[in-house]
Amino acid sequence: MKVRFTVVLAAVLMAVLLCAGRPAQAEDTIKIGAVLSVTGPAAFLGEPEKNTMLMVQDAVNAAGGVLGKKLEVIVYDDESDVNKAVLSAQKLIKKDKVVAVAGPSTSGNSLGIMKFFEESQVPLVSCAASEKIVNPVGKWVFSVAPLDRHAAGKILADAAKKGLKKLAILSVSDGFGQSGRAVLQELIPAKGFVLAADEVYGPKDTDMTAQLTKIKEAAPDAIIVWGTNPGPAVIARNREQLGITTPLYVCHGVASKKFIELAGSAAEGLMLPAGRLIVADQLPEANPLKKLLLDYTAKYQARYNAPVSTFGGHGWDSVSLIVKAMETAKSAKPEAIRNALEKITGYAGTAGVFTYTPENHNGLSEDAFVMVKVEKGDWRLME
Amino acid sequence: MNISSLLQYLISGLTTGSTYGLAALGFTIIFNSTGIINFAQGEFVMLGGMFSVFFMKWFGLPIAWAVLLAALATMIAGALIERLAIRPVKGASPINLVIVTIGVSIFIRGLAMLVWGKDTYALPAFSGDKPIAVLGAAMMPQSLWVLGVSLAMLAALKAFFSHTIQGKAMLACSFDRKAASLMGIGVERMVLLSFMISALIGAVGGAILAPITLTSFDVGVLLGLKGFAACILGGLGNPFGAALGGLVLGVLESLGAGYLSSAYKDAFAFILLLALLFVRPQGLFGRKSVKRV
Amino acid sequence: MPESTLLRCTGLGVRFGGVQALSQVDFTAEKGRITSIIGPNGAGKTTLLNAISGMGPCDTGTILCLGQDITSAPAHLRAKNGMVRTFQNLEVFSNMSVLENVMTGCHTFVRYSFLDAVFKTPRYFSGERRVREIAEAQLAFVGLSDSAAIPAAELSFGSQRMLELARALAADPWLLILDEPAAGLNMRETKALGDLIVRMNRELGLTIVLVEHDMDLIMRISHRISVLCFGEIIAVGSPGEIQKNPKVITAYLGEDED
Amino acid sequence: MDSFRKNLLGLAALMALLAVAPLLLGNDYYLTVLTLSAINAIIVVGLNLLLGHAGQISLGHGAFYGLAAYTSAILTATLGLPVFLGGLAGVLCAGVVALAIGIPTLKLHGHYLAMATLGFGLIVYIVFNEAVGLTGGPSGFTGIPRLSLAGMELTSDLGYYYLCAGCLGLVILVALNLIDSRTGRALRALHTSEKAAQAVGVDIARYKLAVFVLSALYAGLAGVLYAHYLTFIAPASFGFLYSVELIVMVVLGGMSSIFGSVAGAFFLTALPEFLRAFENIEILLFGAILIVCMIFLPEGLAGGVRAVRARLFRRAKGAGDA
Repeated sequence: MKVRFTVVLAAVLMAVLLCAGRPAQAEDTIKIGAVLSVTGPAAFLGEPEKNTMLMVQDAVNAAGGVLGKKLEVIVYDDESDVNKAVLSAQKLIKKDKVVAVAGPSTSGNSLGIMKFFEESQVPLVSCAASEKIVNPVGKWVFSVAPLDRHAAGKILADAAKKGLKKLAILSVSDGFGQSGRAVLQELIPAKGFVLAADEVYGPKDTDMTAQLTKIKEAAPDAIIVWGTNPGPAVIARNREQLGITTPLYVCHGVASKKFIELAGSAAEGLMLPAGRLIVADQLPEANPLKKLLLDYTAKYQARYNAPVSTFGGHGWDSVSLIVKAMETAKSAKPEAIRNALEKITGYAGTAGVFTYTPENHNGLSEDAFVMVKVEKGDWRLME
Repeated sequence: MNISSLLQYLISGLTTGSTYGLAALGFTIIFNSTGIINFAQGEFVMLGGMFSVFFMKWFGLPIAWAVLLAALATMIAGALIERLAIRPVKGASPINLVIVTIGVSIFIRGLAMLVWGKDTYALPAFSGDKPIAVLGAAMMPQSLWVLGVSLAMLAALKAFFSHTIQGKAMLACSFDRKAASLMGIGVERMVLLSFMISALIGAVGGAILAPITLTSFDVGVLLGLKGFAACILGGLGNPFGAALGGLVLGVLESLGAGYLSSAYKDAFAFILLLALLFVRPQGLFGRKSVKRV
Repeated sequence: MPESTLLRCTGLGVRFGGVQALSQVDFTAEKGRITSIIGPNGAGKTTLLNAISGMGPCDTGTILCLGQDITSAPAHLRAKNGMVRTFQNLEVFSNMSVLENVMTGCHTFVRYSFLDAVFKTPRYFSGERRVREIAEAQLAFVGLSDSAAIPAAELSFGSQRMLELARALAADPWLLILDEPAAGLNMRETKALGDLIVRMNRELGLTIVLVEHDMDLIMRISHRISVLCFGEIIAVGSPGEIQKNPKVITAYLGEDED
Repeated sequence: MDSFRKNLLGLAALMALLAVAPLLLGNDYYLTVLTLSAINAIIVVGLNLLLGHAGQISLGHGAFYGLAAYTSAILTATLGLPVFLGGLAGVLCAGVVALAIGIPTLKLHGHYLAMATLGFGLIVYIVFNEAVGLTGGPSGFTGIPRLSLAGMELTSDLGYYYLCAGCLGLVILVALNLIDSRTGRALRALHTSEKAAQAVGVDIARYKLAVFVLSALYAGLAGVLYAHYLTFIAPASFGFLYSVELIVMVVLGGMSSIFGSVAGAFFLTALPEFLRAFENIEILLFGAILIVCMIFLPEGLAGGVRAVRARLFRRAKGAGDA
């Protein structure tokens, strides 16, 4: 009886497989792909990125497309899961045969799929911030997000200016926090600070008073929190509850209005390094990015009725850079796009001014960040 | 050892622990009437918090009304789940029912994401944000609300089970479904009722927790997990065990974070839980099941 | 201990919480005999069987089987050494066919290794063939040959009782412990069961310990009877002696008409 | 011996199907789905023995999967051992840990057993995350070498797929042979009644432990295959949700049938690919499909197929009589 069952199973599987193979479409479009964490824990990155990419796609097509052809951005959701990211990357490369890929949103997923791009020789422009993505430099892999090292450096420079010596870190135990924690563990002693405490909290934890109490006992001059919403907001609230007055730095991972909304009054006075996007209106008129940033903000808010975040900006930068590379190369061949990407200099994106070289596939510097402070429920440029 | 730090760890542990305990209470009610672990229990907590936030936002209701309506809405959701997903599979093996509840929890989470988006939301604290100082440690007024409401709910459950006919009938179902149905107790109605009650408990929990823990469409996963652990720790089927199990788990985590390593605090709590199970396979307050042969 | 004593329990005591379920129970089963235990409901009969077979607690006392102390041996070892029991509430393996149920009975003495099974060695095939032969023979003995291939759960209640007997027989026991085998059977089935037990005793030479409520059955087939009341043995003797024993009559008065 | 032949025929049919499946595919991408499905199916076959046949639940098999993957990754990538040795060590590591954890854990029953295995899985998951020096922490472990056999590196995806399918076939054969033996009967016996199993001399503690270790070895094999296929692993792939997903595969496929569970693994691994088109409501549909399957197929896909076949058979017979 198992035989018959197997035959039926065979038939079902076969039917499923046959349904799966759909014909490819006509070739009057240029297809680029995107692997983004639109759902799952990293959705706060992936969703604005996806929205922005589709916005850029429409804008490019409205302006006549690329190289006379229509631009199509195929977005796959990896659900913040590395397995799904691998599947999505394979699908883009093998099934959709895209010429370049933007994303993934998270460092872990980027690291997980990078090698497929080296193998199949398709350029990948990651939206994630880990240094490991571009160091060592892979021939086909680029990134548009400012590095954790840049953010940490910016915080430490500010701490040095204020004469703070003993620093405590409190980081989230996921890929984002781990990456920041590693950089801080390296930079804090290297720049002459003392690491007073090094605590961790879980991505889903809802109370961090235990960690803060422990930090309080170590009596640091400042606390650096490395994580993404909602963790740092909870920490800000717990800090207020415990009456801790030690200055608190948070990282760029919370650079959206949502953080202030969640932390409420506890957010007042907190400092963080952030892309210029969230303080675009406070930039001096002379800043070359100001017009672009305000333009992006206005368009995004009009289309999606939601506040912008710097992460959405990575979506803007990655797709725009790929388009720019195709235009300068006058070709939509993967090889040509890669070579052109590597030659881009002084390109103004939302995260800063991009300059790529064969040795530097990140293209940004510490300058991509400005220090920002929360004042009266809004971001305020510090310098 | 610093006394005020220790006290702070305890307060922090009790606050977190009561969130686990509240989730665990709901597990217990459904376990008692059906013998299954309801993996969608965490979603009830989520629904309670999210409904409260949105009743406040949509209708501009005062917080008390929002919480009340949220509890009501979640109760209806609980009843719908029982009717649409649990009742059609009655008679199936427990593992099938558990898979159904997993399906339900995925479904509810998906629906919540679709309707409310992926953002995190905060609910204002019921009586202000001013911390209360206790011997050098600080406590939020909301923590008192959580502890108080948890105790009140426990007392209400106790009264329900020992003084009302419905409660006694439900208890009868938990001991022997067949006998209960022979005694004229509508077992199906009891199951429905148990889903509604545990949805209510979850929702109230979710609402009073939201000011402390914040809420989003996916908070249910972790609460479900920790609630289940609390249930087992206390001994399945015993509401007091469940509540206490939650508190113990919370305090263990907090002490682990404070005195050992914050990175391994959850591992620490679970290692102790396993060790306890190896010594006392029926949990802290569970009855040893004696099966006649 | 005389040669003829197969099982000897001395001073068995079991406590459940505050209840003394058994106290100072002495019980012996002679080789080749049918020894019955009777007593009112709640007297502790099943508790005694559980203690003997190692499936329930035994707080005090010793259990000797063929002169060996087995008081703390695990249940499966007692079974392996020839002490096999059936259950008051049916415990057939409902996820197997009737034949497979009985084949499981051969577990301890038809052996081949895990690797033999995985690689299907000749040892496996010869072992399986032997198991099947034994199982078929036992099914024939209890009269279930026709049902060999159907799922065990589909058998009638009475047939499931017989199946349990066949499974126990397949385990090649010396001592067969039967816990209320006639419970739930009608008169005709009970009669057939009695005949079967007698045949097992006579033809297969099995020593049998029987717990039963059906007094007609007990009186008809037992060689010796022990009477248990509130956890204590109040009388031991032949069926004739037990029927006349005033203590037993008092214990049963108003409780059990039989 | 009859059932043995049937099993072999069924297995041959399955293997033939797995062999031709890549040739029927529209493009290479689905090969990845097939490979991951086959890897999942290997664990699920082991879990089917554990849950479906011996009746013991484990919500911690993701941990064994991960332990083997990380052991092999660390030995090969960090210490430079040959992949073959690293893989072997990985599988053994899963088995040894299962042995150690199984002895106290398998004394527990039902939900307590579920909790204990779940707790074990969580602890291992936390260690994967926090032992950054060893595992690379949450952002993952990169640079794992591809599998090489006799000095030849297996670079083609098709070759790797056939390797996984071959392993799956082997694992199924072992499972089927095991079920159809005294060991299998002992496992099924202790599933329905531990007392009755003991009464016929089954050492239930030993058999539970044996099947637990065997299923962990299966998970270990899958973990090694997975690590050297993706050449990148991260803790997120080995968490609680993955363990639950495995259980769902077993139940959805059909607890009493090995082939059913394999079908469950392929179905559930491939399902999200077909739901992709629905984007945001994908997860909603996934949940709904689970519920509907359990309502209409209480005995899983295998049970469903059985029921349909029985009905057809009866109808054919009815027509014959008339």
